[in-house]
Amino acid sequence: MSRTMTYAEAVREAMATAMTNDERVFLMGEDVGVYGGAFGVSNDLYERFGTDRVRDTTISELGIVGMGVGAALTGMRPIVEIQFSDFLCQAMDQVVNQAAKLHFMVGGQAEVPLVIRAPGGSGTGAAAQHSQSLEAWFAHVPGLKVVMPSNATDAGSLLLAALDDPNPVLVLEHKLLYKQSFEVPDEFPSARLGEGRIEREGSDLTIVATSVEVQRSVQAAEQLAEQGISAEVIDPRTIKPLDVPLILQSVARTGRVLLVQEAPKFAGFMAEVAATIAESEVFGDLQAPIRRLCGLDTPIPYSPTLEKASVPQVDDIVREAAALVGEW
Amino acid sequence: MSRTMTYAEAVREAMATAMTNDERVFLMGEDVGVYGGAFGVSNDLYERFGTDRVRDTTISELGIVGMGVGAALTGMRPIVEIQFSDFLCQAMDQVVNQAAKLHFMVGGQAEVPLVIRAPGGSGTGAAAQHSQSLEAWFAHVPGLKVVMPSNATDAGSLLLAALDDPNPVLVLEHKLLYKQSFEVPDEFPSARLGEGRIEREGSDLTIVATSVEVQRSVQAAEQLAEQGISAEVIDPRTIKPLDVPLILQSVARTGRVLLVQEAPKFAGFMAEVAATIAESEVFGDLQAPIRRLCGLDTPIPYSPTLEKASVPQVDDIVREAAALVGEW
Amino acid sequence: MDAMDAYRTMWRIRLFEEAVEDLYGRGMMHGTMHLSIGQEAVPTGACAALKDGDQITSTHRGHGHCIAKGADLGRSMAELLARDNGYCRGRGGSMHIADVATGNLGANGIVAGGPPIAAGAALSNKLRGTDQVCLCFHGDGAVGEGAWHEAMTLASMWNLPVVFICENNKYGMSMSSEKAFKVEHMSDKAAGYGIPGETVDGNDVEAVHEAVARAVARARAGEGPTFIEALTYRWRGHSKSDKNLYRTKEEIAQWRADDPIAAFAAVLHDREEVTQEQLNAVQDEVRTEIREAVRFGTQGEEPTVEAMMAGIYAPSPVDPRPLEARA
Amino acid sequence: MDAMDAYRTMWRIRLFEEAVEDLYGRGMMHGTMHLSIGQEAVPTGACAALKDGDQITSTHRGHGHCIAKGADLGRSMAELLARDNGYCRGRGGSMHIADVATGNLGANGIVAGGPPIAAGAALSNKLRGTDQVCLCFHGDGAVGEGAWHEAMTLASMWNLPVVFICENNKYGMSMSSEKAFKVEHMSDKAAGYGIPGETVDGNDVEAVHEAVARAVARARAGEGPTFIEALTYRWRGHSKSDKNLYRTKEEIAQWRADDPIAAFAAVLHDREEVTQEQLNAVQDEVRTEIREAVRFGTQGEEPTVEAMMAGIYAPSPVDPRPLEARA
Ligand SMILES: Cc1ncc(C[n+]2csc(CCOP(=O)(O)OP(=O)(O)O)c2C)c(N)n1
Ligand SMILES: Cc1ncc(C[n+]2csc(CCOP(=O)(O)OP(=O)(O)O)c2C)c(N)n1
Ligand SMILES: [Mg+2]
Ligand SMILES: [Mg+2]
Repeated sequence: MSRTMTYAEAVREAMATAMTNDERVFLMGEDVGVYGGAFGVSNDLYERFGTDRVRDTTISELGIVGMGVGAALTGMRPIVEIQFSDFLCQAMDQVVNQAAKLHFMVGGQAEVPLVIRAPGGSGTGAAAQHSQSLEAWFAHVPGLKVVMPSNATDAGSLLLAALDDPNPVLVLEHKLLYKQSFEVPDEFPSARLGEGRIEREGSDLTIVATSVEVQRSVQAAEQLAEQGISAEVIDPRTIKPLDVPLILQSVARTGRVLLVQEAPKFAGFMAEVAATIAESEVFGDLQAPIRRLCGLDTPIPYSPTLEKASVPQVDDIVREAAALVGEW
Repeated sequence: MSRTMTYAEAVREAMATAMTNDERVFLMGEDVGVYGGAFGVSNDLYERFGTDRVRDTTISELGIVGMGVGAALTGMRPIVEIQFSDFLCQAMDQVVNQAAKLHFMVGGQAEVPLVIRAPGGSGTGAAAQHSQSLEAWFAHVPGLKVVMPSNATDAGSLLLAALDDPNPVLVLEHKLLYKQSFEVPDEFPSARLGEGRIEREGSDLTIVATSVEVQRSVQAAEQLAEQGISAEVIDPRTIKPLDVPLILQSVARTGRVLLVQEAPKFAGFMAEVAATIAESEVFGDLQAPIRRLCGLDTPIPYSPTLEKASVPQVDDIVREAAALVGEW
Repeated sequence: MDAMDAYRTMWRIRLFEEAVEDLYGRGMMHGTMHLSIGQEAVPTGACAALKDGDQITSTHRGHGHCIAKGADLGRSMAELLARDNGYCRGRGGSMHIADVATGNLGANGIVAGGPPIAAGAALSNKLRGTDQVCLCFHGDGAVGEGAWHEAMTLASMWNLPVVFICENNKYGMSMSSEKAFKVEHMSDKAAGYGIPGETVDGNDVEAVHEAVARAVARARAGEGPTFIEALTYRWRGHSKSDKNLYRTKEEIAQWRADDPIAAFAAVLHDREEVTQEQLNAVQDEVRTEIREAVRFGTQGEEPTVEAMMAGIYAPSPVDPRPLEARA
Repeated sequence: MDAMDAYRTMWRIRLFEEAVEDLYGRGMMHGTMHLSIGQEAVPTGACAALKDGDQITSTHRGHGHCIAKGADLGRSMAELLARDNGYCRGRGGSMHIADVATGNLGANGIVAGGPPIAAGAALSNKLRGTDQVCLCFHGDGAVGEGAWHEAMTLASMWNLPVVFICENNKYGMSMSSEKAFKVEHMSDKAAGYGIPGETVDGNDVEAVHEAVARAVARARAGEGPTFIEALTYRWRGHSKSDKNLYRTKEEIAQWRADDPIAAFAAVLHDREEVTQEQLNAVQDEVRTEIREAVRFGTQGEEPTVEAMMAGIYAPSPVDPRPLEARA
């Protein structure tokens, strides 16, 4: 059985399920209460669970992530919502220097089961301070796990998995996906952080894509199929830990790989995927250089024309994939 | 003519030169005045230039970087010292969302000639919150330039180049280098941000290394020479912009490349270097997979034994380089 | 403060934003939108206390600050319409409008992004030995941010020429500032920083002006920062996503009845003997200006990717040389 | 507060740190070192106001907090000696000692890293419906950080069971708090958050205890946070790199004359009629304990890289499966 729901509804349902099943779970963030969250994700949760468990905070990202750390250390399972992932900049100390390292620094005496949810990405005309894709930073922080759901089912499943994990997990949602509808099974299937998924099978090249670029890649793969090119699309789902075996196995099979992300190219997450492939045993199977298709190395501009041109669109993926297969 | 000075002295001299030549330059940071800075870098500067131009601040990293932005926007050339680069976490919003993007966001109406100096790196037993190497984050931010001096001459030259640049430049110094003495020319030679240097020539493999790993790589190269292996060592000096031509030219020549950084491997800066090589025209010249030798994917531990084991040492570089040359 | 100038400025802000609202409604503008309709008296009274060369920092709700500081309406509108002839060449939009030449250091999409920058501009004024003053607009919600606290602390420690103006419109998005901050007046917070604090009726343009003028004079005289709370109200929702569930219709109606423009018109009429015709004429002239601004904006060129990519860094005096050219 | 227990605790802190200083001096300990010698009355008096299950958060200058909250001296010393039998298995060192089981949520290398965590623990106490209280130690310098402000704001808004104790030792590294913060007493800042503030003689263990006990009682009764400033002084430099250029010899001498341990010994002797022999015996017993702690530490194993790498993440209930095992 399946049903239709938006990505935002899936996140909300997963939060509701977790709060129903586990009294340690609560949600805290700016305007998550009566306002329903800047993107309506929490919506009516405060009515269902009360203002103790759905807590409106002041505009204090560092403070609220820190409070999440303190609550997690002492027996709770907080979900902290950061209104735009750009504002993680405000909270970096608590995310990186505290949450991520505490279990390690105290020699394993404590756990920090903290889930931070934050929407990233461009496409809404929100300009340079409200549109970043910052996943690469967090992937570089030992002690964190980082999740990037690309559809409603994953938004639910991965959030539940994050809440089951005793480590701090950053869930990077995508603004453009929130209102999009997806087919979703009646119950969110259980997920494992660190397992990716072959989103679409193919044999001529492997496309590894994250977040909103997954569906763009699938759409591109459909167009490529019309040109007689068979593209496999992989969604890592969690970028830390990364499902390296899944990627390598696919690349070994196809011999070509295109890496697609929305974030600027330079020192972005796909550099890690490229490097992992380049230093692996499948290096010898490559029939063409590894190719990245990423956002331009620019802050996200306001103009809709410029904004669209700044991040990979379906046509760009088609063009790059075709070139890659044509090459060598 | 040359002379001997420590890395810290070189930074100090460059600051003094800039302050003498340009009244817009001033220094601001925690304990940079009478205390002389946590690492003694500013030492007696406050006596020479007065407390107006060598300003002790409260412990407020976000505030002082923001003040640097405001001062830079209005005609000054501030140098902001962050006591340990780990505390850039506190200042991320002003570094990333303000300083880096302002010139862009206002359509070129303004410039932000702000220099931020911050020591990174491990090796002093300062543990997980005082030992990070966070360069990969900043390399990923369009609008920033990022400099990593690996010796005293560069510490001086690159700082002066940073102060001449109309863009925000982050200078990541290294704690272990501060007290180390180097041969330095009488005047700091002028440097260009974006030009790397071949630190040592060689023909069997290329080692690209940053910061403290440059000298470790040179030492390793000397040991390798005794084994009959000729290693070229490249120091990019600035990692953003990166001197891609210099690296590719070397790799095309040697056919093998080892990338060495202190930061944890996963999603670190050397992933970008690996990816750049893997997608370039020299891909076909590679005689072995690209290899990275990086810090372990762990927060830096306190124990000196563990700490040393967490980041690449000379022996590790020798071992990896030899294996790389032996391979295939 | 020239009263008729102030009156005109308030209408410029009001009608500019009504035009913006209309353009959004008709799908001709995109992105997000934070309107300050109802709050016009604050930027108008405050900026009238500045002289040329003085600076401001602004917020996400910044059209009023921008206009009051003297921004060109056409280039502002063009920016919101994402055109190359806009202040930011279409790169910034509403949340990043700046007019650096006239001392408007910019709106800011980050809550409390401005206060440290304002303190830094003030430090620069002091170091450069000018008598410039920087005026820092921020919301009540911004007081929750660490950045605000650090800016207040540093500005007070160094006695900097900066005036913090808290536009207390009772809410930071949906959070009631009364519930969030356990003080009777936001200005009570000033004492904790050892600086003067004052609360004024933010819908009374003359009261705002007087308080800010005093604070600016203090700052110019080297006596350091002041914190001013201006009580006002935003008539519209926080942004387009706002369903106004956190406040009552009655509250909104009550504040709308206290229209700062109508109130000032009454003062001008009753005290200054300005005729209704004169008042109407201002409104009509501004309406024409706004129409002209929209025309200027809609006639602007689309920005190009090439120019954008060339605009990320300011040109350096020296660039890296090609390999061949190196020693 | 049991007076003799408190007296013993103060000696434990003093002698522990003297031993640490000695070990560093002899090159047997590495890293950095922040000693709280001279400040012993604050953690001692404060922690004596807590009961089992109550929590603390500590700072970079945290040995005293740790010991006063009941940490084992041997495991603490072993940690500073970077041994596997230390509290953090040699991974954390002085700046990260924690004893989570007893409610010591940890020292913190980040100035003002603790206050938000303390507020979060207090929120957790409230949500879990316990009567636990969290005590947040921080320095005067920490008040400059935005993190402190945000923690104060949120704790006050939600009326959380947390007590902030500002150990005002007059300096944040070299920055004079008198110069930095333009208030007569740091506790004057509390009013800006709508919570009670109080300044006590931080060298008087009984005064500290009484003030903290009142604040803890308030917190336990659901009446919210309190801010307490304890005036004290660190005899040693900030850390090893300190040349003490920012303060005078006279000032140091004057404060050393106000030794909190000697003062309390006098009180015990004069008021409680404790004999000099009894007082000496405490000191001797503690000296033995410390010697034992050093022995415990030096006999610890070296930590291993394997165990370290296995200790970065807590074990997940489910791990990713090998490819073959997937559906
Ligand atoms: C650091 C940061 N956190 C959150 C937001 C989202 N946000 C934008 S405006 C706003 C409310 C601001 O309230 P206030 O300062 O009172 O200004 P007002 O909107 O009332 O003018 C919020 C939460 C942001 N832009 N930046
Ligand atoms: C965020 C941050 N900034 C700066 C430092 C460096 N630092 C460590 S302790 C200290 C002074 C702290 O002063 P205070 O809070 O008064 O505590 P005290 O050392 O006097 O006990 C500084 C600047 C740090 N550890 N963390
Ligand atoms: Mg507001
Ligand atoms: Mg202090």
